[in-house]
Amino acid sequence: MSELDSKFIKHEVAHHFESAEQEFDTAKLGMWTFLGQELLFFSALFVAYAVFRFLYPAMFLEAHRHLSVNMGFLNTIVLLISSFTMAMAIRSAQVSNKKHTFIYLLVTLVCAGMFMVVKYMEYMEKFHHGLLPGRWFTGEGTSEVLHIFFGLYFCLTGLHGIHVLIGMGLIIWLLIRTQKGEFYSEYYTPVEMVGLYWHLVDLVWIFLFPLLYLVG
Amino acid sequence: MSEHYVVPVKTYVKTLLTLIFLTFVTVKIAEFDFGSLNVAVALFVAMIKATVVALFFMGLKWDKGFNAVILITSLIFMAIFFLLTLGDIETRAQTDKVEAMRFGINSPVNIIGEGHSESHSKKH
Amino acid sequence: MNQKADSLVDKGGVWFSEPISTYAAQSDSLFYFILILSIIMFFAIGFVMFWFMIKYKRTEERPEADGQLIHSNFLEISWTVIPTILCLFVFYWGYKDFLTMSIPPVDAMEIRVTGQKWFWEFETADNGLKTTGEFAVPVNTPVKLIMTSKDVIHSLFVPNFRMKRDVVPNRYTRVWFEAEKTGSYKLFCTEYCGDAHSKMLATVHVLSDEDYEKWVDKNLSSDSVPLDVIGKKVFDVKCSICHSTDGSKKVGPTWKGLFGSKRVFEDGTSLVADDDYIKESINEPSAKIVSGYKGIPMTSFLGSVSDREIDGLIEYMKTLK
Amino acid sequence: MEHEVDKRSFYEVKKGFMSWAITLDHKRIGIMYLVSVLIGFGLGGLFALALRLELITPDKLFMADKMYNQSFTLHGAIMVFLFIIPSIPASFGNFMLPLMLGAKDVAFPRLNLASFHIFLLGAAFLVLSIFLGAVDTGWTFYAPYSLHTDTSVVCAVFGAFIMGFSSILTGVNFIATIHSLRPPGMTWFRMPLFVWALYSTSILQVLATPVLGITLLLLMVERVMNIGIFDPSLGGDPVLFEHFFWFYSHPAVYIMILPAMGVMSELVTTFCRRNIFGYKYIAYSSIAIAVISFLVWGHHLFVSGQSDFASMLFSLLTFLVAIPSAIKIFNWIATMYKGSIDAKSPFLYFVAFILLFCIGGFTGIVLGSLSLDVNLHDTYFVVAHFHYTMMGGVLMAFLGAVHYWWPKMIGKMYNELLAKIACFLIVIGFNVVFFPQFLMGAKGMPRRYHVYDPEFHVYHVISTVGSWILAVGFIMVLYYLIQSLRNGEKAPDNPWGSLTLEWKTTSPPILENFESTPSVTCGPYEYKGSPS
Ligand code: HEA
Ligand code: HEA
Ligand code: HEC
Ligand code: CUA
Ligand SMILES: [Cu+2]
Repeated sequence: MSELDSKFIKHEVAHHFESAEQEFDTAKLGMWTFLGQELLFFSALFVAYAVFRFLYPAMFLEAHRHLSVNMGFLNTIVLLISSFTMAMAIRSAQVSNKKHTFIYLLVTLVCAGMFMVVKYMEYMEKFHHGLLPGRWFTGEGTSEVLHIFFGLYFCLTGLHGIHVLIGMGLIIWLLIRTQKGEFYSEYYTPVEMVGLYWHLVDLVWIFLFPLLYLVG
Repeated sequence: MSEHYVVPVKTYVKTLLTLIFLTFVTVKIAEFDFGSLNVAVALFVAMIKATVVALFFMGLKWDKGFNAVILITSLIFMAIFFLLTLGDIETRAQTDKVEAMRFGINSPVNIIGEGHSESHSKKH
Repeated sequence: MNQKADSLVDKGGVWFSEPISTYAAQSDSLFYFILILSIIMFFAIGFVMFWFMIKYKRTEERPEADGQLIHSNFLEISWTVIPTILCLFVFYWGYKDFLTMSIPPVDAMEIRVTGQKWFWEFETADNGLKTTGEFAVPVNTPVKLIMTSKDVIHSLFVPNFRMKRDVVPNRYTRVWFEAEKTGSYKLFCTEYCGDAHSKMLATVHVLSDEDYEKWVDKNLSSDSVPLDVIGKKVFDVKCSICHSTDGSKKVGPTWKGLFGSKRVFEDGTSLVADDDYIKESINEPSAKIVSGYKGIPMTSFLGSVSDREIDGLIEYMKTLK
Repeated sequence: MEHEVDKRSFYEVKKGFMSWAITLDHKRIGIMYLVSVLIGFGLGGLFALALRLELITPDKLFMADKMYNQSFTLHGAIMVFLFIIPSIPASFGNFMLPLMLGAKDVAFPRLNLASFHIFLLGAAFLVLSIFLGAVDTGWTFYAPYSLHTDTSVVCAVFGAFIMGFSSILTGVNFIATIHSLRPPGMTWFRMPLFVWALYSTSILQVLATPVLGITLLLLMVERVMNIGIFDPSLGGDPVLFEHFFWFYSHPAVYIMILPAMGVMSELVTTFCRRNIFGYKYIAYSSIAIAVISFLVWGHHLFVSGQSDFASMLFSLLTFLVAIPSAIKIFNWIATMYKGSIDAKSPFLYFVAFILLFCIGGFTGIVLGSLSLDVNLHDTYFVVAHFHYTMMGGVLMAFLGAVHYWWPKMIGKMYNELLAKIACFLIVIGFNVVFFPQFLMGAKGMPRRYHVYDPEFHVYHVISTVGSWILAVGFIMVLYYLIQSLRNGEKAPDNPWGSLTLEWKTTSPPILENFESTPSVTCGPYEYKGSPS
């Protein structure tokens, strides 16, 4: 520990916890509970998706052809990689490797940025074809209710995109704290928490990709 | 704190490769037409991927059991939400659908083939 | 046929209005069954509770409990199982009656119902008779209502028939009834639908077969009526909720002095109200929105007010100087 | 404990506005919640008085149609979102949970403060919407009406959306606290039943509230951008909105009642000096209610155009949720057996709860029966049902909790005689307001009616008069509580002789809650003579 002391800022356990272990487990439990909440948050949109799919199957078939599988695929891969680097960042913090923690977090951030850029390009493409959300929709199709698919598409990917943005904010916060040397083998709770959050964002995308882009 | 299990890098790499592989699989599979099973197949692959992420990246495999319980509980309630809502939608009076054709939906979609400007219904 | 509707309060018991439809009395009996059970249980619980409060009152001599019974499997099981059985029984009964209420007999007479802010329109399928705010059915005949809404959700409720169903835009919902007694019955809108929700009322006339024939004849032959009378009639049932004829402002502008006057619109333009403008205001109300009425556009009456009725309305407006 | 424990009460340790606004102490946060929900109740109550006054005549008295509609909407929305949902869990839960467990604080004190601030922010939006053209959609915000009305739906809905997060975060916090912060010896089955109730409430808050969040979000998006999910004129399905809304709002009624039931368990044991009858049954039935409550939302949709099959399923499940409530009621009554019963004012609220909640519950059974709900849906019968459960149930428990824990939280006693009189007034006034509503509802008086058929006049007049009795009752409560605040007699540490841990510290508690972490060796209610 003495060798670590010089490099890292020692973490103080909050007064209402007995030990760092208890503090860590509690935080993790809380985070998982929060993730449970996130799942139900997204679930209503998925239910809406299922309902309209059931009501208008032909429209869904038509609509998903407007989406670019390549871009979706690219984004899936980018997110998977970012999940991997995130896991590696946590691992590096666990073994008190400050430099690696920082690099892996940075790569994760870059991946997230890439994801958003691709998303931006996709959105622009949609806008170009008049496939805007709701009110501004001027797309062409054979189904009367085509706009509903895009309504759902923008809600689902939009909400997911907002989660990615929040995640990017959190990662930047982690980067700063890593730089200060706050995370080491005895204390890396925030990295672990953001990691869990980040994987959840990935998880949601794992479902979005086939549902929106692949099956119609 | 030091007793936390440090996952070997190899495990993470393998996980990533599996996930990328499964992504390919799901794209390829989507090219075949299984009829009504399309969604089921896609969801099945997605489910495997999700399990892999949860177990390895999120570390549930090595974690306190209760965290998995939380996850499963949320999934169960999601399932309830799906099943009961769809239980209504799918069993509504069958007549609805036929009769619904009679309503002029005030849609912003340009119907291809009917000439563009006329069919462009009024903006709300 | 302007007879007064039957009272809901004076007739029938303490709880419900007089049951008129075939399934009404049957469904009430379930209520009375639950009511009796509830009263028994309520007083049993209340009695035991007060009895304990008196018997085991804390006193100087008796500051602590006499005994600490904390467990009895027998009790736990009995007060789990007995309510469960009762509940399942009640569920089954309610479900059975509900099926009767929701599945119309195949030979039922059809009436199409349209709900719109804030009035009801009825059209009898057999003879094309269209009425607003009231409709008639022959007694002892099953009648099926096929309902839809033009704007928001409404709900059609006739207490005497124990009949209610939401009227949903872009969908058809249906209910049926068979009235067993002639008379006029109140119909309410019970799904909140905006400002005049509480005024969205109608009357159901249950008539003997001859009276029904007469009613149909009388209402079908409205062609010979003068235009402004038709206009007044339409106004009373469809427009008077939002428009006044005395100059006061309701949801929409008053009609007093409207015809021929200069109208100013939200977008700054203006014109003089002529026949074409009135027609457009009825069929495409949001085309020109009168200054000061942004955000509460009138719902379109396209298709629900015939051309002849529009002529009538215009003639009627001309009389409102 | 190495460090010196500060023996002053948590009020005295720090003073001034900032010491409250940014405090991390769960007790102060609890008190702040208490004050906020009381203001919420007062506001909602004023709307109630106004709308009751308007209904004293069958025609318009002093409100226009729209204004009446705005009044009941705001009454409902404020009572639900500002008062009843946060009432017991956020105020008493926050204050008591760590004390009852023997912990120093909740698991995440900063998150706790954040939830309070989020709550205030949401409340601010809701209140702001009153001035921007108050909503007139009913507290249920049903589409498509809410999509087209010109009132400030977006602002109000946004407020409710934000408050949802406050509720979720409180739930997360409580779950983590109960799991991790129990001191040695405090096993699951040694926890007070109030804690069990909070635990099951938290499950509901965490799993149901997000769906409200997304529903309201979709409503806003639909309103601003017309994406066509709920709007029928664009091909959407308005009944889907109802599904979404009730998926949250039915569990929400149990978010309200479960903590209330928890309070009941505390009251009955304390004032009967009795160990609880059927501890495990009560504890598990809380969890059972929480779980089953997710399965019954469709009973609000029996006549909405939901399929008959779904209605059947939901009706069946609705009946199942009554069973755990029954178990609780019977166990409490059995707890009184051979007790040493002291009918102090908190206990009077216990009695009121049992009686009124039974009526509310039995009428719930009536409404859950498919064929009867067809007739009774959206009539005053439903209004009476939910006031009997929410007011007769939750509010009575809330008042019981206020009177029970007042000495602990404030450190002063209140005037017991006035408290008893007020309790009687409230119970009587309550029944005068709401019992006639059962009768007129069954006769066919629809709810949300501004002008009504003169036939129903008598019932409405009685109901309105009752609301004045209620108002007098509440003003009395307000009066003697303020009086107690200013010059009440100092409260002893344990005025009721209760055994749960919160009474083992000083009144009001010290900043660190306990001078040393209490060790727990037996169940929470082992009064004299308990079998060990
Ligand atoms: C705290 C709030 C609360 C609680 C606890 C309840 C409890 C119950 N509610 Fe209620 N309800 C509301 C608040 C609440 N409700 C609100 C706010 C609305 C309307 C919202 C709106 O539309 O604006 C509503 C509406 C509502 C409806 C829809 C009515 C309609 O709009 O058509 C239904 C229908 O099934 C219903 C049923 C029930 C049932 C079965 C219970 C059960 O949980 C009751 C269980 C309790 C008991 C049964 C009593 C105790 C038991 C015994 C003493 C044992 C013996 C009992 C038997 C053998 C049965 N409620
Ligand atoms: C917790 C929930 C709760 C509570 C406690 C109450 C309390 C009351 N409610 Fe209501 N109510 C609802 C929840 C609640 N309500 C809901 C959800 C609806 C449905 C809305 C909708 O349809 O959308 C409704 C609807 C509703 C209606 C139906 C309206 C309609 O359908 O047209 C009526 C009518 O009588 C009514 C009356 C009352 C009365 C008289 C009280 C009384 O008990 C009120 C007593 C309170 C007081 C008398 C205030 C006393 C306080 C002071 C005087 C202090 C004042 C000052 C400050 C500190 C600021 N309520
Ligand atoms: C839902 C309430 C409502 C009903 C019912 C209603 N109107 Fe209107 N009406 C309005 C409102 C609001 C306006 C003003 C906004 C606008 O011009 O669209 C208006 C405007 C008008 C105007 C233009 C008035 C002017 O000042 O220039 C005419 C004409 C009119 N309505 C006719 C009718 C007729 C005929 C009916 C019945 C068949 C009817 N309205 C029913 C709400 C209503
Ligand atoms: Cu139409 Cu209420
Ligand atoms: Cu409910």
